[in-house]
Amino acid sequence: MSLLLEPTPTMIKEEKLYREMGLTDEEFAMIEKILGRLPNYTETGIFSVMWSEHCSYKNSKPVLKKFPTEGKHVLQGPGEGAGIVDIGDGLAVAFKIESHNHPSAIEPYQGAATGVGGIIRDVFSMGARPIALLNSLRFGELTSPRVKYLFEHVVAGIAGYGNCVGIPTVGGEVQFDAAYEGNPLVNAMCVGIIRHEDIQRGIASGVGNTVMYVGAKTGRDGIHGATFASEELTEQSEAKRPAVQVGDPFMEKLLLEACLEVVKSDALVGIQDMGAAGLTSSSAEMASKGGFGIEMNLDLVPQREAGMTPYEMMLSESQERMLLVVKQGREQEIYELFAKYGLEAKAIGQVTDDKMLRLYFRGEVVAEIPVDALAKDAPVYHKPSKEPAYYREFQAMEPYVPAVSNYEETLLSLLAQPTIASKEWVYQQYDYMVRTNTVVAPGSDAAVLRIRGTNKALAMTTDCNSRYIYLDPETGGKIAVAEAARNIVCSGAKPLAITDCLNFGNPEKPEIFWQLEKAVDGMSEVCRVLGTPVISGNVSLYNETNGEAIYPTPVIGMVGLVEDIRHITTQTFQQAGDLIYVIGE
Amino acid sequence: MKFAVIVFPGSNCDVDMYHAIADELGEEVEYVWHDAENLDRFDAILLPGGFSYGDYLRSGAIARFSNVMKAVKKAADEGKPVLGVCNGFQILLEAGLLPGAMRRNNSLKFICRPVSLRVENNETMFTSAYKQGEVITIPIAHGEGNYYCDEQTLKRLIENRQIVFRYHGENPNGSLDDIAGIVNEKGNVLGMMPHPERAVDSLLGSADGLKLFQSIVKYWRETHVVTA
Amino acid sequence: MYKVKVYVTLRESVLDPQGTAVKGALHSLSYKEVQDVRIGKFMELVIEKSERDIDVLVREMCEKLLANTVIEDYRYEIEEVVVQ
Amino acid sequence: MYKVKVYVTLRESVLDPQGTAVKGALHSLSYKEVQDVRIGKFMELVIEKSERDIDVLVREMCEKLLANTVIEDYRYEIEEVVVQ
Ligand SMILES: Nc1ncnc2c1ncn2[C@@H]1O[C@H](COP(=O)(O)OP(=O)(O)O)[C@@H](O)[C@H]1O
Repeated sequence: MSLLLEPTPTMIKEEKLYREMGLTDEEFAMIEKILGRLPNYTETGIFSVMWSEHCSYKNSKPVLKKFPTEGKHVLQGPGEGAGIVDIGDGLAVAFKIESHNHPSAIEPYQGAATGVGGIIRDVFSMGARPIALLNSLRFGELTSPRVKYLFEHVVAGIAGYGNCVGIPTVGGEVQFDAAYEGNPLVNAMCVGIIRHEDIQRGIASGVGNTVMYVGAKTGRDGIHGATFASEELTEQSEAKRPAVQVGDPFMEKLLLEACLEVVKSDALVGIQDMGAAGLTSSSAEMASKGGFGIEMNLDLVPQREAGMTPYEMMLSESQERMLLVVKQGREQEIYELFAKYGLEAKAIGQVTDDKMLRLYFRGEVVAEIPVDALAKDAPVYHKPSKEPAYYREFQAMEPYVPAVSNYEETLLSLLAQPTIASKEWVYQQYDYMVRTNTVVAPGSDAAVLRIRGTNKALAMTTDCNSRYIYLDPETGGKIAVAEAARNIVCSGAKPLAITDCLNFGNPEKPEIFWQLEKAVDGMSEVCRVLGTPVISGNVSLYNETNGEAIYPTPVIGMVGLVEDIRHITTQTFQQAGDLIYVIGE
Repeated sequence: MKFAVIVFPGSNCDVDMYHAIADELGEEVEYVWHDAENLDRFDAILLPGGFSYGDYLRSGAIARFSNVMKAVKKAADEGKPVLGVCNGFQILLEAGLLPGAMRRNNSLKFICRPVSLRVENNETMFTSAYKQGEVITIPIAHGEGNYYCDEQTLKRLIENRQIVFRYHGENPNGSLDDIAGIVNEKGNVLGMMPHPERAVDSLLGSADGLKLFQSIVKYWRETHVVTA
Repeated sequence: MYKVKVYVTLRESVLDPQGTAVKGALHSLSYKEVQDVRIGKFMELVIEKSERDIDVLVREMCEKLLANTVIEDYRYEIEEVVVQ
Repeated sequence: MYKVKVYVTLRESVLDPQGTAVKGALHSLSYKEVQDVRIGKFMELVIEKSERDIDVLVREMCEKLLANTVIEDYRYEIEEVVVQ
């Protein structure tokens, strides 16, 4: 029905409707060239989400290339659901951090909850069992009712989701600063453990193999979430509210257990989470990575609402859904496996050899696009970069030494700052103990979890002092990685690798792009020196409200290995009479 | 002695319970899926924490209809030890194996932290290894642990010494009469909000929960005289 | 086909932490006129016609699952609708 | 004095995991007739008379606190009661 109301290809071009979806005139011309014809509404939507910053990294790719990503122990670098590093004994650790800033600004509970859900799926889609969650949060000053509301509900959302799925939330950080007043940051990190032989990749291959859909039904939620995450927040963002999705952690728990069982089966060829741009990105990316094509019949997609159009199905960001490629003829085993968990796997398409994404709906082809144009070969931009005036000003300033008259008073007022004060109010809402591996709980430098069946443990932390980065992005970037490493080392662990979430303003502004470049330079240098490559990460740009950018906030998530649990150390003084040393400068 | 750990869709402390028994207590233990119909081969039944069926509607409300709950009831009728922790306690309440109901915590927030408990009755099969009045440290992790029952029920619970654990010091959730754990009249079904299975190894902060499991084993040994 | 509305409320004798919190929040938003708040559940069910008596059916569902009669009361409204 | 009833429901296109779970449970209890379940909130407020218009007051409270209008709709009924 609503299909009839969709604009025609000519209308899309003449009335420049693609602009509303976030495509530029040049990009639309490229699409026309790639297809050799005008795209229809569904195709335009598919291009717009796949070419959004969120999915394509079109503005940040050149910068991300600077990161060191290799190392002897790296089993999987950036590009998959999560990065993976070897920790010996045939085991490896998988981890990644991701942002859910804009959804959380609109609906803090669900925005934060679905952020946690997404990062968990990224980890278990690699075949790893999630063992811990961390987060990194930024809000405005805790004085306004709106900020209090956001803070309270973001924390509740993280707790509500993680607790229900049964993965302990063991660490994080919270900073309050006016720079985040209109644009809070909600970054979630997940750490998992995997045996080397179980590592999965999001790949579609083998002509005739079956494409399967499993998990929650597709609804109209989150349509255009990916483009939404790549735009500045404005007053009109409120009008885009239907883009908010609701999470179902119970469904996630079932999916998690079922998927961890399915990865043991040799019937599975590839598996990927339907994250941003759901069905579109998972199918196009899996096909492009595998060098194949995918055909899907949208009538077979499980739907929650009646009368959904191809456009809506392809762009829906309903949560808790996975796409699987399964060997032809082995479908029955997969149905039965999921049925055991009360889930229905559904065959919706197959792998082809023509490198096209082809969609059928009511017997007709409704989209036909080369998969590489959507994934590998999406446009990349080299944005101009310019040193901001404020930077030179700050560099020219004399170092400032605060005059303290009353040390006790100053100390107490510092400790009363929400950013510095104890975060017990936060982490007490997280089940940080479930699965009984948490040896060092929140409240110390890094959280430490033992690895059952070994003498080893993993230390993990998230860190970023965005004020430093604002003042001097390169030095600040170094400090962020170094701080994370210190937290890991202080816990008795050797830093292994990092994941990062680059939260910045609008990269089309040369000053913002400069911040991004410089911060990445600084981070990269310290990563090289410490031998901690970047194995995964996420980029969140356009963090601005009404033209004001947040502080540049490249959050570092670091994981380290404790070779022997007896090496674990904590922050607290242990007994009277012990000597106190200060080391370093 | 053989323990069963019941796994409902959404259970997530099943692993903790399993390891507490297998690794720390050193007894036999097996996971049992929620659709099982027979528990006869087990000597004690453990209902773990978590969010069965997402705890949607009310915690424990949907799980209570699982097939396995008929078998749990049978085990309880036979006098076998049945322990429900956290969500397990909530399921026992919903199933009517224990009296009362749960409300949301007074703070309306999920709370995860170690708390102090007082052993109010050490003459049960779950607590004989503790001293009467002993104060122990065991973690809680719940959003709905605010126990409620009507006055008459409370009176009976007190008279029959069915209140086994009370919060010592601050009551974290607002439960009636500081109740943290209760047994049924017969004394073989215990429900408690704190997690003894998370307190079985000092590496993780406390081992005070281990005695609860040891009490169960002791009771079982005493009532099942082994003829070598 | 029936549209059924079920209202589940905490019994009067049971303290309602959520209601108390909402009342507090309303007061701090300066709605001092609010004297009492009780929070319950509102469920909307669509039920197909069958041989079973709809009233008996709904009552059963309430007793068994939708309400916990230890602390909750329930009431319901049944409306028959004609399917086009 | 007023007795106010507020009904808060999830917007139509918003996923209702609770409703889905309850529907599943009712089916497995063999109430196969149940086609759909949506779960919302039901609030009962007692509000004192003041100079403020009761209708405006209740609408404000709903918008600000009682409903999360991003994902929920609300509706209310106001009944004036005479205090003995
Ligand atoms: N959002 C959060 N989630 C979980 N734990 C947190 C969060 N924020 C802070 N914490 C925990 O509180 C402790 C103190 O945090 P923080 O004040 O940032 O200290 P530090 O500067 O030493 O990192 C750390 O153990 C940290 O993991």
